[in-house]
Amino acid sequence: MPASLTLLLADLQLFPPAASAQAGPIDDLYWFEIIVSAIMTVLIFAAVILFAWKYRRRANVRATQIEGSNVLETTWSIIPFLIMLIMFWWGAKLFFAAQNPPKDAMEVFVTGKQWMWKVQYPDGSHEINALHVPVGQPVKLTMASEDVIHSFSIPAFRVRHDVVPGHYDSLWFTATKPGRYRLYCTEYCGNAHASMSGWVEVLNDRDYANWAGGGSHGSLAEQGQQLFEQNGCSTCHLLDQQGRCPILRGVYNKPVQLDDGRTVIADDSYIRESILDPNAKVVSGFQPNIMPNFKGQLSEEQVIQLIAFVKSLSPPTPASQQGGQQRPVVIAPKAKAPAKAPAASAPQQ
Amino acid sequence: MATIAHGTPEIAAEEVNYLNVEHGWKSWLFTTDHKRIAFLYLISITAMFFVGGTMAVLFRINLLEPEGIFSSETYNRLFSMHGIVMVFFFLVPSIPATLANFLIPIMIGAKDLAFPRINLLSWYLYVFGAIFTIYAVARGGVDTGWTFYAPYSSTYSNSYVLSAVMGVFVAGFSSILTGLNFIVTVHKMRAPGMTWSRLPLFVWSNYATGLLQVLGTPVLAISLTLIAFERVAHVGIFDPNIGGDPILFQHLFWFYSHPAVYIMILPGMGVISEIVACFSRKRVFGYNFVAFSSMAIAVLSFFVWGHHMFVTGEAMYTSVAFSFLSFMVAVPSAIKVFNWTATMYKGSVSFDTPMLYAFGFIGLFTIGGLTGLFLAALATDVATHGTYFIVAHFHYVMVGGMVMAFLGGLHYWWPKITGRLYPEAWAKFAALIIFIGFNLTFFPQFILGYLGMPRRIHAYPPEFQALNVLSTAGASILGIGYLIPMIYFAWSIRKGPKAPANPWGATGLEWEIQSPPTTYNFDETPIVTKEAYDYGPLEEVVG
Amino acid sequence: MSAFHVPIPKVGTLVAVWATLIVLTGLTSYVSYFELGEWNIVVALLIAVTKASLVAWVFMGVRHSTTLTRLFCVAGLAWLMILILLTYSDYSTRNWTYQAQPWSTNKAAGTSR
Amino acid sequence: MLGMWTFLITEVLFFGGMFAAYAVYRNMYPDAFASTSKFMDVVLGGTNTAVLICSSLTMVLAVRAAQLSKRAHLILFLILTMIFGTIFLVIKGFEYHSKWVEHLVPGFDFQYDEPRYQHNAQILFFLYFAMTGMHALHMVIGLGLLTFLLVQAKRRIFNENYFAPVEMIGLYWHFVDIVWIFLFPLLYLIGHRR
Repeated sequence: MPASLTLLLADLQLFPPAASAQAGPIDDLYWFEIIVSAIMTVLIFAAVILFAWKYRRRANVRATQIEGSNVLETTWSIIPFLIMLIMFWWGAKLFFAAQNPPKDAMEVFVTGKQWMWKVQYPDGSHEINALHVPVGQPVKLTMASEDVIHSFSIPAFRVRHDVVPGHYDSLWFTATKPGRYRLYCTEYCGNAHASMSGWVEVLNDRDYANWAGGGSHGSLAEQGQQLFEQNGCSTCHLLDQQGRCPILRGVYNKPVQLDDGRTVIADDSYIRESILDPNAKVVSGFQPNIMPNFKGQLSEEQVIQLIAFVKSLSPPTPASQQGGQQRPVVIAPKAKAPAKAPAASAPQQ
Repeated sequence: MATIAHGTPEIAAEEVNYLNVEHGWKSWLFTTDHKRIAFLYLISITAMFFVGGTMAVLFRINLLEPEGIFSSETYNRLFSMHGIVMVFFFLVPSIPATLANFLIPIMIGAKDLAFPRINLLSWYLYVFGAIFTIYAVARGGVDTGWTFYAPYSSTYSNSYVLSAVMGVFVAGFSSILTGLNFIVTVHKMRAPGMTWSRLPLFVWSNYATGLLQVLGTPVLAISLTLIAFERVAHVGIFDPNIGGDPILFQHLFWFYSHPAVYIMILPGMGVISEIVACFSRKRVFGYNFVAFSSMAIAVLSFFVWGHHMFVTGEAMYTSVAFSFLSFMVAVPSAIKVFNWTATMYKGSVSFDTPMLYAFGFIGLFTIGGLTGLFLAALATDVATHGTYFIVAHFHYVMVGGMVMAFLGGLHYWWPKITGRLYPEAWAKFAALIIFIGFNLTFFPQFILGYLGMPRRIHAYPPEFQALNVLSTAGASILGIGYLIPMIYFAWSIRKGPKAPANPWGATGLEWEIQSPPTTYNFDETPIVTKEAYDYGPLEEVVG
Repeated sequence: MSAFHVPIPKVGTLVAVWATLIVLTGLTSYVSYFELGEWNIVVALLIAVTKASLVAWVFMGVRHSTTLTRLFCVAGLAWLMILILLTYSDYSTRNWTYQAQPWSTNKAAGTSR
Repeated sequence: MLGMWTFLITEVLFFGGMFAAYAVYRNMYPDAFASTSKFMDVVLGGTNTAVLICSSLTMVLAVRAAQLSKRAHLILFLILTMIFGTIFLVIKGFEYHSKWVEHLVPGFDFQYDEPRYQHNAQILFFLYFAMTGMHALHMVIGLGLLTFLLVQAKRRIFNENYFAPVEMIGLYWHFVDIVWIFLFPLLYLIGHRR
């Protein structure tokens, strides 16, 4: 017994490692909350114990009837409220900062399915329940779910985001300490929910370069290109001349005019939707119901490969790197130049 | 105070009361007496509490070993049924359907609730709901968690979701009818002179609870109905494959289920107000503020549900608004804690069992409430969402708060309900055991949560074992702690010493009538001339 | 129970309200044949609210009811609005982005504990 | 009476959940929504609205008759209300039947003539059936309650001192009418010009 007890205690952890850029600031807030809570708890416990003992029932001492006090009530409403305002503001500020990844973030794709995490890298390598990232480099995870809601969580980085089927979710972090950290699914997703966990390996630059060495199947974009041809996409989406469907070169992250007059950005989510449910948002000037529905035909991983291929058709220029976050006014969409209905497209921007 | 019984002249043994006025099972199953219905509820929710509690002990045993001891299938069903049974069949009806059902009419000087037959109907609905749920358990259980998140519950789970959803749906209507009954009763049935500012705080808090039940529960009902449709006919309402949005289910679900947290805790707050006043021999400090804060909680609780969804991809600005509103709702809760503490100031405090539970409540609810702030703040919510931190937080509120208050209230009014006294020494011992067991069970879970241990997993990394073993050890102590009152209460119904009308020297109409009360509570409608906590003059008599 | 304080409505009033409701039904159907863009929804809902208020005010007797009953009516509507508007706020602002200053990698790397 | 009002608040929120879902999906899929409106029969819907308004009038007249102890009138108006209610349900039945024939019932071999809206239209049709179905269910319950009133009226239970049940069921009936007053424009009218 004592032996096993020591074993247990040897593993005992009380506070998680902080291994990302956001972990420090979030821990600061966490400690602030702990200190405030501790002070409040101690005060209340002390007051309860003090009053209970000092005014304990005695033979001929009577309670003094007190109505209450508006001054006191106001004080102990406003002071906690002000402290809570600090927490609110602080928490919101950190939350806002976690919303948008830096422009130079490395992109990694994560697909959750019952019951594993599949990770794909731009260079075409992939792994299950493991994620390798270089230290000091912002990493953006683009995440999709094949089935139910999962939640991707790396406690040491203090990051977590649900992965809801039907669209992409994302989170980002910058790992700051080389090492191995656990990753989990924290949204209950069925029978083997517990086994949907693994390791994040944060590597220093040299180790990362060694690890990233071999993608034998070609890059993600090349894998996407294969799919593009195998599935017959290339028969309509011609690469250099107008076919029955829009040219995809240069489309990525650019505004696209739709047939109902709206404009959307051709980002990951839009391209994903256009593959799985092509009729949902048809580009202006093209016929609906031409492209087959690939829902159920392609896995989320394959969709990610296709998106990488489409992305590779728009080589990053300084302008297009900015483009995703800006208003869609400036750039005239190339892709919408339609063969069939030229009149509809020109004047509206 | 149990020792009073020793010297009390024996109350005429044959005195007619609501318990002995009629005999036979028919007189119970067809009764419309709110006190008998409360008793029926008490038996049924106790049964459900032990069903849910057994499951908790079982899955805590599973967590002794990092790899788990049972299969993941068994574990998932255990925790899901634990949640469903405890939330919908114990916590939601616990105080309203038992203590409040028994006491509200008496406290306001009425003969019964406004709709006695609806009251009985609500008990039958509860029983039918429980039967559906038990049926689901018997067939093999449900593995969706009590939250029934789509699309897992609607499409993927192959367990008995429909039956459980039916059970919760039906029990929901039981809850609506109880709330409706309380609202109308408090508005229409108050005795002459029982103004709103003379209402006991227990009535205030249950009135606020009634509003929550009436306004929130129907939305739960409709969201569960939609889940059922989706499951049966694959209509696509929450199925992302045809454009449905699973997040919509969460909006609808939490629109009820966050206020439901206050359905569970508000009545407990009411009980604590009564107990603290009685055992300090003082009126509650800042009566108006405590009453008002009940209403403020009831209203504000409907504006905060989005804080369950900060990491789902909920719109950023919506999240910020929900975060702010979540902090707002903490203010009235804090006001209550401060006022209870201040009530003891210059009081005459005695340490009877109900007061021990009140101490436990104040302490544990403080911790539960403060850890809620971690979850209202956006950044720390992201870091703790879906982990054991959440589990610990809501158990501190629900078990540390509500169950403590329920037990405190049950001890406090037990002499009134049954006309018998319980063994005080055993009761104090049990209260202590429960307090220790509770903290040992749930405090380690805060640490586990920030370390990142996800909730609802049947196997976990070995470095978490020490804390999990502690937690399971605590759970077994807690389990024993709950068994002790069960045993002595059962004993005291038959063998306990007879209770006088007012064993605690408390104020309030319920203590002015005999224990147990007669069927119609009052021989003639009382006329109220003083406030609820008029301990000043009473002191001279009792003290 | 309310026999003594509920005035008995005049048949004329009731029929007039009924006629108004029928006219409004016709109006809302008629208007829906015109393309008004977003205003179609606004007009349709305005007319529906008017009709519902008429039914509540006259047919359901809110005009003679106690403050309490009116309070309950208002509460019901207010809660319906809470449900719909707060849920809707999520969906309608999903695309609003906010360009916050992300954590400066270097600085944070230096201070990480 | 307060109990009935409280119950109606519950009902408001019960339907409210579906209205919230409607608002969300309408906002999400405006085109699919517009395309479904060609299957909504404005004439039948409008007729049904009128029928329900008439039933509300007869209901309020029934309450008035009860208040005035005019038993014959009470019975007459109750029967009229029930007739209008039945007409409503019959028309609704025809609408449902035509949807059934056109394979527009989600979950039962749903086929939509515009493939691009196949999926999203299914959700919207489900909402249509859920909302109108729940409404129709309330109508059926209402008819049951009216039958109960009718029996009691025949037994001369009501007089100018006791007519609370008539009043309460009246409130319920008007509430069901109000729900339809919103369903009609939302399901039938908005978007049928897009």
